[in-house]
Formats: sequence, structure tokens, C-alpha cells
Amino acid sequence: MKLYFLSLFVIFIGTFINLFIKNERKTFVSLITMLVSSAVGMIPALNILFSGAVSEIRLSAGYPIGDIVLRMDPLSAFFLVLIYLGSIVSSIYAVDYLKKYSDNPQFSLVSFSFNLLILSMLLLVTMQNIFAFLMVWEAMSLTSFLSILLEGEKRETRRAALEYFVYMDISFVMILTGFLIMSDAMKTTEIMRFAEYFQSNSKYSSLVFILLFFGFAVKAGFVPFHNWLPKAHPASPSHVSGFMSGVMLKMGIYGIMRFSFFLDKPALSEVLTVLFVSYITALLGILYAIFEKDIKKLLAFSSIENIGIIGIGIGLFLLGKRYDNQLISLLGISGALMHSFNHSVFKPLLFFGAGSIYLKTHTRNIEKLGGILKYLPLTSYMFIAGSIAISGLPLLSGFMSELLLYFSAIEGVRSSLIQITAVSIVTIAVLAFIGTMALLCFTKVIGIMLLGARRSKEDPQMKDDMKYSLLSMIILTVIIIFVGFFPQYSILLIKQTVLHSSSSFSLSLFDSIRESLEKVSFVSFIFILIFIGIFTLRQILQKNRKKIVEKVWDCGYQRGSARMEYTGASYVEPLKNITSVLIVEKKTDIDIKEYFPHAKDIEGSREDFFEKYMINPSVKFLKRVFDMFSGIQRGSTQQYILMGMVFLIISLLILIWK
Amino acid sequence: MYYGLLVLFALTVIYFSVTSRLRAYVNALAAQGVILFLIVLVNMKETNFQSVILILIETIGFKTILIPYILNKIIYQNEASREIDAGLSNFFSILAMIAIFSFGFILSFWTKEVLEYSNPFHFGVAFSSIIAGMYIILTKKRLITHIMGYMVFENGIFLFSLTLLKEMPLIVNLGVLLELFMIIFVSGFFVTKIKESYNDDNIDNLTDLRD
Amino acid sequence: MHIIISIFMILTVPFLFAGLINVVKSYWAGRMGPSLFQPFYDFIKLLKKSEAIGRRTTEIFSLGPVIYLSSVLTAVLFVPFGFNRSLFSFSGDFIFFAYIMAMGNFFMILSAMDTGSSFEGMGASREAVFSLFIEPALFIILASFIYLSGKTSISSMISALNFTNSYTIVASILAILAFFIMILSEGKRVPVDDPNTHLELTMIHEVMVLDHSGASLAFVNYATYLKMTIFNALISSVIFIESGIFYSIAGFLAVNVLSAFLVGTLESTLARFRMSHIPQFLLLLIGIAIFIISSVLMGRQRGI
Amino acid sequence: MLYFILPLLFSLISFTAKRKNIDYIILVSNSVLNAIFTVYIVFIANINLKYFAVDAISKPFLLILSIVFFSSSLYSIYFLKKREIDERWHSIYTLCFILFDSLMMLSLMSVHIGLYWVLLEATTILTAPLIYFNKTKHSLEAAWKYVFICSIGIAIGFIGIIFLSITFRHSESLFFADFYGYSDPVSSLFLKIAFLFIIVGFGTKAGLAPLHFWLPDAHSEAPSPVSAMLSATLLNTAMIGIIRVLKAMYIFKEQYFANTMLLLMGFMSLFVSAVFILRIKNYKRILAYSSIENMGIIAVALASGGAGILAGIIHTVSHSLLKASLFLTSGNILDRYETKHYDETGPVMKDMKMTGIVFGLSVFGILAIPPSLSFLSEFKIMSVFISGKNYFLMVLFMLLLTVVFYGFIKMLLTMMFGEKDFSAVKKEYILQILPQMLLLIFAFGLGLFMPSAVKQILLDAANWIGG
Repeated sequence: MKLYFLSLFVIFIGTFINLFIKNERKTFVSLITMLVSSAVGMIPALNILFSGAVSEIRLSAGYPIGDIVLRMDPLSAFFLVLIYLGSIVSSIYAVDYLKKYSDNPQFSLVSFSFNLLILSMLLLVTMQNIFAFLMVWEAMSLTSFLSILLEGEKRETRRAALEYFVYMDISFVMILTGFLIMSDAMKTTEIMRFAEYFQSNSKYSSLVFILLFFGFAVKAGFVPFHNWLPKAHPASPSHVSGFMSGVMLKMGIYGIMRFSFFLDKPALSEVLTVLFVSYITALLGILYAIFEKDIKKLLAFSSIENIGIIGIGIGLFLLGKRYDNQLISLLGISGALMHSFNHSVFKPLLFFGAGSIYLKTHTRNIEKLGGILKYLPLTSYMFIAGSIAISGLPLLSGFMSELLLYFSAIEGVRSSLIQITAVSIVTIAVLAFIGTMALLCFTKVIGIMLLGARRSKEDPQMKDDMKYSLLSMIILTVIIIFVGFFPQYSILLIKQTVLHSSSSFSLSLFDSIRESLEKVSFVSFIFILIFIGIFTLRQILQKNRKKIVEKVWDCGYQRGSARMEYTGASYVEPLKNITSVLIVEKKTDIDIKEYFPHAKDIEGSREDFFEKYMINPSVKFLKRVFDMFSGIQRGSTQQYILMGMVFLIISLLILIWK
Repeated sequence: MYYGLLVLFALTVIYFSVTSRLRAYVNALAAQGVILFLIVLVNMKETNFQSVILILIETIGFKTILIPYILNKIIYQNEASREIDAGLSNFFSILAMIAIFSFGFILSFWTKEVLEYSNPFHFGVAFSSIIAGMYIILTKKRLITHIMGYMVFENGIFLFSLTLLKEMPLIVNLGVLLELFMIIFVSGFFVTKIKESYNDDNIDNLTDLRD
Repeated sequence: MHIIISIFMILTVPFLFAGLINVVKSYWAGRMGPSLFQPFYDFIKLLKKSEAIGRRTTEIFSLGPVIYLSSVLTAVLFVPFGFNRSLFSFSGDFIFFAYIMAMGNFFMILSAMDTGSSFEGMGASREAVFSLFIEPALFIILASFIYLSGKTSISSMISALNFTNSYTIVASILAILAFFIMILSEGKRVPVDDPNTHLELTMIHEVMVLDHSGASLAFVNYATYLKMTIFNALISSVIFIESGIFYSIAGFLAVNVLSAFLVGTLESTLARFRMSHIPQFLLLLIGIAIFIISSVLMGRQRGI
Repeated sequence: MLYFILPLLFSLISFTAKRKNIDYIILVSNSVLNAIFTVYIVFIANINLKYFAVDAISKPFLLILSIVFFSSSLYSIYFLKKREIDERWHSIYTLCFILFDSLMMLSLMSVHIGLYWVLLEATTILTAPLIYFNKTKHSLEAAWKYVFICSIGIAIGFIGIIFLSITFRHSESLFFADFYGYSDPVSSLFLKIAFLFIIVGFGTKAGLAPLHFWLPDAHSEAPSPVSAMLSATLLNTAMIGIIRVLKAMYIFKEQYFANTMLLLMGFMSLFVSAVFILRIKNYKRILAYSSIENMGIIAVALASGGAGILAGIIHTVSHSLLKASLFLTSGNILDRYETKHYDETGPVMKDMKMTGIVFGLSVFGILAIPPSLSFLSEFKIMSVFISGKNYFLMVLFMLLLTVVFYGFIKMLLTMMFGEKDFSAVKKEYILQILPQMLLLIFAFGLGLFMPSAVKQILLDAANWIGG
């Protein structure tokens, strides 16, 4: 734990050194800070993660905060590792990415708050005192809010930040309420001791759990609280969006996991809430991602989907706990944890890739990109690797965590209880749908953005020359590949956490999972063998032949240009026809003004179902109620006095009447 | 005698709704000062020289002489003599005053048991005067009239304190008077200023600050 | 021994199946038709040819067919292909089976998109969207088999089916129907797709591979045939459970012949659907799957 | 008590000398002496005169007053220096400013309700010229509304005092101590009526709805240091009167009614401020509405009883410190851009970095983002709601606060990062920033760590009220 403190201290020092140096050097200092801090902090984190020990330290911080208990158990150690990993790669990435912004007035604000964001998250996962927890939680929201504002002079950036912060406030209130209810019932301020609250069979315990779930769900981006995500991510600089999406969302997951570990025998309402919300989240997330044309928004929606998948894992964990089926619940939590890890590896990778492309081309609209692969081959191939992983296709990491969830659901199908079977079959179907839709989504991204021909005319001499950003992406790609090919070893990362999550899990159960993962790994290598075989066969066959390079078939048009290429919107058109209920389309028709008009544009955009039918109307309703009272400050002194008098006399009369 | 004075006081209040001349308002206020002094004298049980002097200063000195003097000066400075025609006619104002007084009396008889005061008529006049002061403030347009309405309001409170209280502590009484004087002074200053800025002391000018 | 026979069958049966369809089709059309081995000859011929490559394309273009074929070949390992036992199995292998095929599709689509032609983009798009329906349906059907048998790998779950109760029989018949529809859709056959027309706007699969030539085209064709026979294998293993090697091989071949006959007949007698009707047709798959799972669930609960 | 001759003396000097530099010296020395004196009476001496005493409840208020007064005085120097004003108004400002503070100190310390009432009204009169300081039509209007509405409010408060003295008719005195120690039976109805009039009357001055209407006008039109004083100290001075009567309500077991009224008016204030913070674009008015909101929070906290009272006291401290800082900083922004419309202010973070940081921190503080002291108080209010199982009120409370949160962050973002470009970067003076820094150190420092002496003062104040 001393090393952990040291690592916090390093960040603290680094942040303050950062305040006093030139903008150009800040990213380097941050990078060194993060490297040192992670190197120091990883030691206790990994130690606890692999040994399963729990270490605790108690500090006294005087009146308002009270005794601070920092407790590092495998769950917090797991998230610590995620944070350290995320902070390293995003700091590396930031070195190149932020070069362009070094004369931006918000530069030092963003760099300062990003460091503090990491610091607050590191504290968050070990904090036990609810008051301090909430403080750190708000600090996290605040610093991430500030980190978004690099391009604060843009209106949409500010709007996104505003919306984000308001959502965070709502989340904060829900968590606060939940905490206070528990702390009121248990007369304690330590989070670990809330476990007793859930075991005490209190009347409200499942309501409190659901409240907490929703509170953390706002942070994690579950539907219907997901709306801030597709706005905040595109607005923020790429290293921040990568970090936010990869790591910060997991803080919500951390909260949900922490409290689901406490549930010994969850009520059916709790299980079904978690599962149902997760299904909707995953399905809608990926559905909206498919129709998105802003690459960062698309990735944000895909984050929502992945959060939904993690949520499904947690739901299965609770389901197994409820019906005392250890295998289901063990596999479920393993899947959730592993997917958390994987997502925090491949999502930053994708964001970094998108960020690099954005830096080179200055557009995030995939309809305007195309053919990037030829200019930025390394970035693009790593982007493709990330896409394969995120679509959950075999060989790379995403498949492995989804496989664990499938295993869990299969286990559920075999169960003799019809409830479990039914839920599991729904889960399998949902996962399958998500998988295929992710495939559609990412083939669209790659096909339209990276492949084909350049769509815009201006063609800067783009080159893969950003060393630091490539380095950060390479690190992530290596992890993806390792996890994909050696799932049986990578699952050791979560072994202690899983065993920690419930008292009834046994080591042998966990080892049985490893055995089946070993086989998966074996098959992956078989695939590689077959692939190499066919590939060499093809190379041999083509060896002595002339390679004919010709233009492609274009329906008889002899001068096919990039304008004739298939667009992202048309690519997903067939699906749009099917799912038109959920996709609220908004067409902006730009009117013809002159007598001899030059061009007519129709711009289509998509509105969020929940935003349109749930959030906007309720906000509008609130506004309307408020507007009814807007006439009270009309400037007339007489009116003011009249109102006061009416209030006074009415209350007087009521008082006397009684 | 006592009841007569109360009726007289009520009449001065109603007088506000009969006329629109500002000087008449000031005179009514001065008259109210005298009536209040008499009411206190009549009501006083043990004669105490110190408190008689105090009351004298309070009612005659301030309410009859000093404040009307200031008000007259302001009226003179502002070259205003009549209240601006409000939307409500005097006829309606009288009706409203009658309604206020009736309400006051009904309330005072109704709450006699609850509030345990000795003289419901006195209470009614006092209560009605307070509301009437408010009514003047709420319906008249000139700021100077508002100040006078406030004076009526204050006199009503004075009357009110007489019905319920044997006497106010000395220090409070003095303080109240000082305050009253200062308020009139400051308000008068502002009325003059507002007149300078807007060429008019109509309350409707002062609605720029709004949301 | 069984490995060798399996590999032999994997290498031959797909071609024969495709050839047989052509034979049936030409029978209905009253033509002589090509030889039964014509697909195989085509395959060999294509392998020998050199490839034409589009100007804008990248490595992804030529990598696609290779990965496509290897993925289907890997998938075959989990299916009892002619035997009652697959070459390789572990619990939950059907997920790997489906996902590795999806992986092949993924690269095939990318390979099509890589040409930058709007034409192939259209095909890729349709392919991606229509495959949305197949995987969930397949999973639900297999899940109901798991529920019935309690086993979790493809070969074991099918061989552990117990036909003594009526709901298993109903489920199996429906499953066979679903698998047959999958042959049509995964093999890109009428009424989902027409491999013969080259009318651009109506095609799905053919249009994706339009620019592939030579060995690549050979790989793609072979992989597609193989995919169809995989579903044949699934059908035959549902029917010929627990029979000896001989019966299972014979049964497998018989199923192939029968399904080739059906496919050929359908292709000769039916017109392909309008593009907007295809999702509805494929949705039928999910409908069948849900029907299967509910009948199984209810049947087992009530003990019918 | 001799101390209070000092401000008088100072103001006399200022009035006769009419020299700007002397005014500056007077402002600084008076505020320093004031701070020293406050520390002396709060921590060391035990003042207990007949009419004035430093008791548990006035201690925190006195401390706030001295801190806010100190920083506003410093800021006033910058404020006066920057403007071309004639000597007369210069010294009127100094005079009123100093005496205003002394009057507030006296009214905080007065233990006689009549005297308190007089002193409170005197503050109205003294601040009127300060509000009118800018001599525009708007400031005139604001000053008029302020004087008039507050006078009416205070008159209503006087009726309340009459009723109080009827209630305690046998003690024949208006000392609070005599109220608290009253041994004869008490008419519940009279006490209630008295409280009603007092809360509406003093509540007018404290900015509680429904007679808060003067507040946005006066606060937005007054010069920034004056707005800071008005918002951060004057409202508290009015609040202490309500609190002192509230204690009587507790003693005579009428707290249910008192709390209902406080809750009602508190929520009305919250609602009104939420309505307008969402609508308007004038940042000084937004800050003023936020004062209404915070007074509403304090009222709600006091109404919740128990730990809520402590929360109310803490929130008073926090609100005063942060709101003073906000108003002072808004003065910087107003000087720079000469508009109160927040859409028209430029990117403050670019033009005036320190101002931007200070403003941002203060906004975060007032929105109860930890480690601000407001967070502590709102946390406590929430926990009181929850332990009292008042879930409906809690939801309503948080809903309104969230609306305010939205309005504030929107304003903050537009002001800090607006797309307007005023290229010339202007120099920032140390006196523009230092006072707010001081306030923020207290507001955030106390939220992180509260020394036991301070904690004891706050606790004593809360215990003094009872509940």
C-alpha cells in the first residue's frame, strides 16, 4: 500500500510540475509521471490481483471527511490495473496528438485536469468511506468534464460538456441517495460494511440496489442514460475519449460490481433489472452505432453496446447467485470482468486510430473518408485488429470474453429450472444479434473509411509518422492478440477477483474454464495453420504468373469515380428498412432560394429514440412548468408587494382557521 | 370620545380614496398624527410624564409636523399636485375601502375569542388601516403616494400595537421613529432622483429590471 | 481412419453436391447439362489461372478469400461431417463454429468493399444484413438441442438426442427445415439469391465476388459449397443418430442427394424473392427457432 | 464596545478629508481592525453587555462577516481606483461601506429584538446609496425597489415583534433571553402568528420567497463589492433574526409550524430561483438568484431539524464565502467586457486566466462540488431527509438543485470558453484576485479539513438553536 501511495504522490507532484512549464513539454512530463507512477503502483496492484490478498490502510482526515479507509482487494486491484494501463497508453498517445494544440488556451487546463482525473480514479477504487468516495467521484466527474473542453470555443463541445456534467450530477445524486439510505440503516460509513445491509433482508434493499445500479449506470452509459456518451466522446480530444471510454466508464461498472458482490441472494427484480437494461443497452447501442457517420460517435455508441455486454455478464452472475448455480455465476462474472479488460484495451485503440485519422484528414465523417489504408497502413491495420476484437470475432480478445458469457448462458440452458433456461436462451439470442450487428457496424467502418478510394479531393501527403501514437497503439494491439490467442493465461488476470466475488466459488470450477479456453486457443492455432496452408498454396499457384492490375467492374461506367462509391448510409440501408421503428430520422431539407439554383442538399440525421421520446419530452415538460411561473418577476413593485401580501394573508387565515 | 377618534381615524384613511390631490393626502396624514396622539392620551391608564413626552414627539412631532413637512417639500420640488389617473376610479376606490373595512371588522369580531383582545372595534380599525395602506400602495401610481401609503400602513401598525400592547419599550419606540424618518428621507431622495431621471414619478416607469 | 475419410469427404462432397444441383436443374430444364464433376473441374481450372486485381485494392482484397476458406474449413472441424462424431469438439464449440464463419464473412465483406465499387458494396451490404438473422436462429436451435440433451458440443448434443418423446421429434423436424433454409441462404440459392443471374441489382453473393478471379474465386466457390454441405451434415446427423459408420456415411450422402434435388427443384420452379421480401423470409428462420425452443421448453415441462 | 467608535471616527475622517488616498487607507485599516476585533470577541473575550452579546449563534456569522468584509474592502480599493469618481461619492462609498459593516456586526450581536429590528432597518438605509452608486436609471430603480420592499417587509416584521411581545406579555421585555426563559404558559396561536410575520418580514430582507423580488435587482445593479456584501452578509444578518425566533419556537414546542413555514418558503425560494436561473442570461442576476436559492437551502436545512440545523449553519458559511467570491469576480468580468449578458462576454479563460479560474472554482463550490463546504452541508441535508424518510422532499430538492446546476454550468461554459474573440489580453491586478483567493481558501479548505475550533463554533451554534 505504501507503493500505491507513492504512485498517487508521483501523479500529484507531476501535475503540479506540469502547471509551471511550457505547453510543449507538458505532455512529456505527464508521460513520465504516468510511467513512473504506473511502474510503482502496478506492483501492489498486481501483487494483490494475483495473490488475492486484501490490504487495508486507515487514515484520519479530521472532521468533515472522517476516517479514510483505503482498501485494496482483488476487485479494486483489477480496476487499478485498468486505470494504470489506460493512463500509460493515453499519455503516450497524447504526446503526438496534443502537439497540434500546444497554443490552445485550454491546453494547460486539459492537461491538468486529465492528470487529476487519473488520480481521482485511482483513489476511487480503493476508497471505503462514503463521504470521501463521493468526493472523489465528483472530482472524477469534474476533471473529466474539464478534460472534454480542449476545444471549448466550439459550441457543440460546450453543449456536450454541459450535458455530460448534468448527467453526472444525476448519477451522483442517485448514488448519494443509495449510500445515505444504507448508511442510515447500518450506521456505518464504510462501503464494505454495506454488505451486511444487503444480507439483512431489509425491506428496501432491492430498491436500493436498483437505485445504485442506475446511479452507476449513468456513469457507465447504460440506456436510457447513455445520451451523454455520443456527445461527450466526439467533443473531447482523442486521448481523453479513449481514456474515458476505455477506463472511466468502467468506474460505473466498478460500482455495479462492487455492490452486486454484496448480494448473497439477489431478488428476481434485481436480476431482471440488470439483465433487461443490459439487453436494451447492448442492442440499441450497436444499432445506433450502425447508423452513425461520425466515427467517434460511432465508437461511443459501440462503447454503450460493450457496456451492455458487461452488464449482461453481471446479470448472469446475479442470476446464478439467485438460483445457487455457481457455474453460471462464475462464468458470468468472469465474462464481465474479462470484457471490461478487453474493452478497455480495444476501445482506446479504436479511438486512437480514429484520432490519428482525424488529425491527418480533419474530418470525423466517415462518408468523407475512404482509402485511408493506403496512406496510413499501420494505423489502419491496427484499427482493423481492434475492430475484429470489438466485433467479438475469434482469434482476438473480444471473442474470448463473449465466449465466457456464452458459456455461462449455455450452462443456464442446461439448468433444470425453466426460469434460468428462458433467461439464458434470451441471452444467447441477444448476444448473437449483438455479434452480427457489430459485424455489420465494423465492416461498414472499415469498408467505408479505410478501404476503397479517397472520397475528398484534397489529398495531403499523409504518412504514418506519429511515432508515439503508433507506439501506444502497438502496445494495445499486442495485448489484444495475446489475450485472443492465449485466453487460458490471460484469464489468470481475473482469477482472484472472480474467486473473491462470491464465497462459494471454488478453484476447481475456475480451472475447468481454463481447460475449455485452452481448447479454444488450440483451435485458434489450427485456424492459423489452415490459413497459412491455403495462403502458401495460393502464393505457390500465383508464383509464376503475371499479376494483372485492372480497374474494377463498375456496371459499365467507364469512368467510375470515388463519388460513385458505396456510402455508409447506403451500406446500412437494408437494415434501416427493417428497424425503422427505433431509428428516428430527421431530414433537413436545404431550400432552393434562387431562380436558377445551383445545388440542392438534403441532409439526413438520426435522432435517438430515448432522447426523442423520453428525455426531451420530460425536459420540455419541466421547462413548461417552469415557464408558467416566469411571469412573477415582471418588474412591477406593486405586483411584488401584492404577491407577498397575498401569501401572508392566506397563511394567516389558514393559521387562524385552524 | 375614544370610539369617535377611531371613527375619525378610519375616515382619514378612507379620505385617501376620495381625493386625488397630494396635498390632501399629506393633510390627512397630519390629521392622523393628531388623532393617534389623542387616542393614546385617552387610552393611557397611569399618567407618566416621560411617556407623554415621548408620545408627543412621536405623534405630533414626527407624524404631524416633520414628515408632512418633508412630504410637502418633495411634492413642491416635484411639481406634482395630483395623483395620476389610475385605472380605478375614485368610486371604485371607495367601494374597495368599504370592503376592506368591512373585512377588517368581520375578521376582528370573528377572531375576538381566538386572539383575546379587549376592543374588537379598535382592532378592526387598525387591521383595516394596515390593509388600506397596502391598498394605496398597490393601486396608486405615484411614488410619493406610495410613501404616503406606507405611512398609513405604519400608522395602522401603531394603532395595532396600541390595541394589543400596553406600551412599547422606549428604545424601540425611538428606534422605530428614527427609522421611519430615515425611510421617508431616503425615499424622498429617491423620488426626487427618479423624477429627475424619468421626468415623472410614475411607478410604471420602474419596470425595466425584469426577467 | 475416420480422420482420413472425413477429410476426403470434406474435399469431395461439396463439389459433388454443387454438381448434383446443376444436374437436377438441367433435368428440370430439359437440358443435357454439365457434368456432375463440373464444379470440380472449374475449381482446378481457376486455380491454374492468374488473378486480376483492382487498381484501388489493397492486400485485404486478396486476403479475404483465403481467410474465408480457412474459416469455413475450421468450422467444418466441429461438425460431424458424415460421421456421428466430429473431428474436433469441446463444450460450447458451436459458438466458435458460428463465429469463425462470421469471421470469414467479415473478411469477405471487407474484400468486396476494398474494390471501392458501389456494385460490390451493395452486395456486401446485403450479405451483412441478411446474415443478421441466421446466426441467432442457429444459436437458438442449438440451444434447444442443448436443453434436450444436456450436452454442449455440436456432435455430442446431436447424438444425445432422444427420440422417444414427441417434442424432440417435432423439434428435430423443424430444425431440419430451418437447416434447409440455411442452406438456401448461406449457399446463396433461390429464393434468397440467384447464382445464375448476373443482373446487378438483384444479386447478393455473386456480386461480392465479382472482382475475384483465379485462385481467389476458386476458394470462394469451394467455401460456399462447403458451407451448404455443412448444413447437410447437420441434417443428416440429426436423422442418423447413433448409427454405425457405414449408415452415417450413407445417410449423409443420401441427405446430400436429397437436398441437392430439393435445391435444384426449387431453383427451377421458384422465382427469387424481391429484395425487400428477403428479410421477411429470413425472419421465418427466427420464427421457426423460437417455435422450436418454446415447444421444447413446454414439452419438457409438461412431459409430453 | 468602544470599538464601534472607530468606524464612526473613520467615516468622519473620510467625510471631512475627502481625499481618495485616505479613503483607501481607511478601508484597509478598518477591515484589518475589524478582523482583529472579530477574532478577539469570538475566540478570546466574552462580551456580554445588556443589549449586545456574542453568543453561540452569532459567532459564525461574525466570522463570516469579518472575512467577507475584509476581502470586499480590498476589492473596493481596486474598484474605486479604476473609476473616475468625484471625491464626494468616493467618501460616501467609504462611509457607507464601513458603517454598513459595523451596523451588521451590531445587529448580529444584539440580543434585544427591538434593537435588532432597528439596526436591521438601518442597514437598508445605509446600503441604498451604495446600490445607487453607479447612478444609472437601473440602479435608481433597483435602489427604490430595495428600499421600498424591504421597508414593507421590515414593517411586517414589526407586526411580528408586536405579536411576540403579546405572547410573552408578562415578561414586559423584548430580550431574547427573556423569551427563552419565559415560564408562564404561552399562547400557541400568538407565537405562531408572530413567527409567521417575522419569517415573512425578515425573510423579505433575507431573500426568501415570496418577497425576494428586490434581491435580483439590487444585487445586479449594485457595484460588485457591494453586491458581495449584500449577498454574503446582509442576508445572513436578516436570517439570524429568524433563527433567534426559531429557537423560541423550539423551546415552546411549536417547531412543527416553524419548520413547515421554513420548508414552504425555502422550497418556494428554490423553485423561483430555479425558474429564473434557467431562463435568464444576465450573470449578475443569475448570481443573485443563486443567493435566493441558497437562502432557500438554508431555510430547508433549518427546517429539517437535527443535523439539518448544523447543515444550515455550514451552508450559511459556505454560501457567504463563495457568493462573495462570485460577485467580486463577476466585477472583474463586468469591467472587462462591460456587459452583464453572458452570451456577450468573451472567453474569460483566454483573456483573464486567473479570473476565469477563480470564477470557475467559485461556481463549482456553490454547486456543491467537493471539496467545497457546500458539499458537506448538502450531504448533511440529504442525510437528514433520508433518515427522516422524506423521500418526496428529497427528490424535489435535488431536482431543483439539478436545474440550478444546469443553468450555472451553462453560464460558466459560455463565459469561460465563448467563441467571441477579444484579442487584447488585459492585465489583471492583484487586488482583483487576491480577495477571492482568500475566500476560496476558506470555502474549500474548510470542506476538506475543519479545525476543531471552527467545528466547535458551528456545532455550538447548531446546538444553541436546539432541535
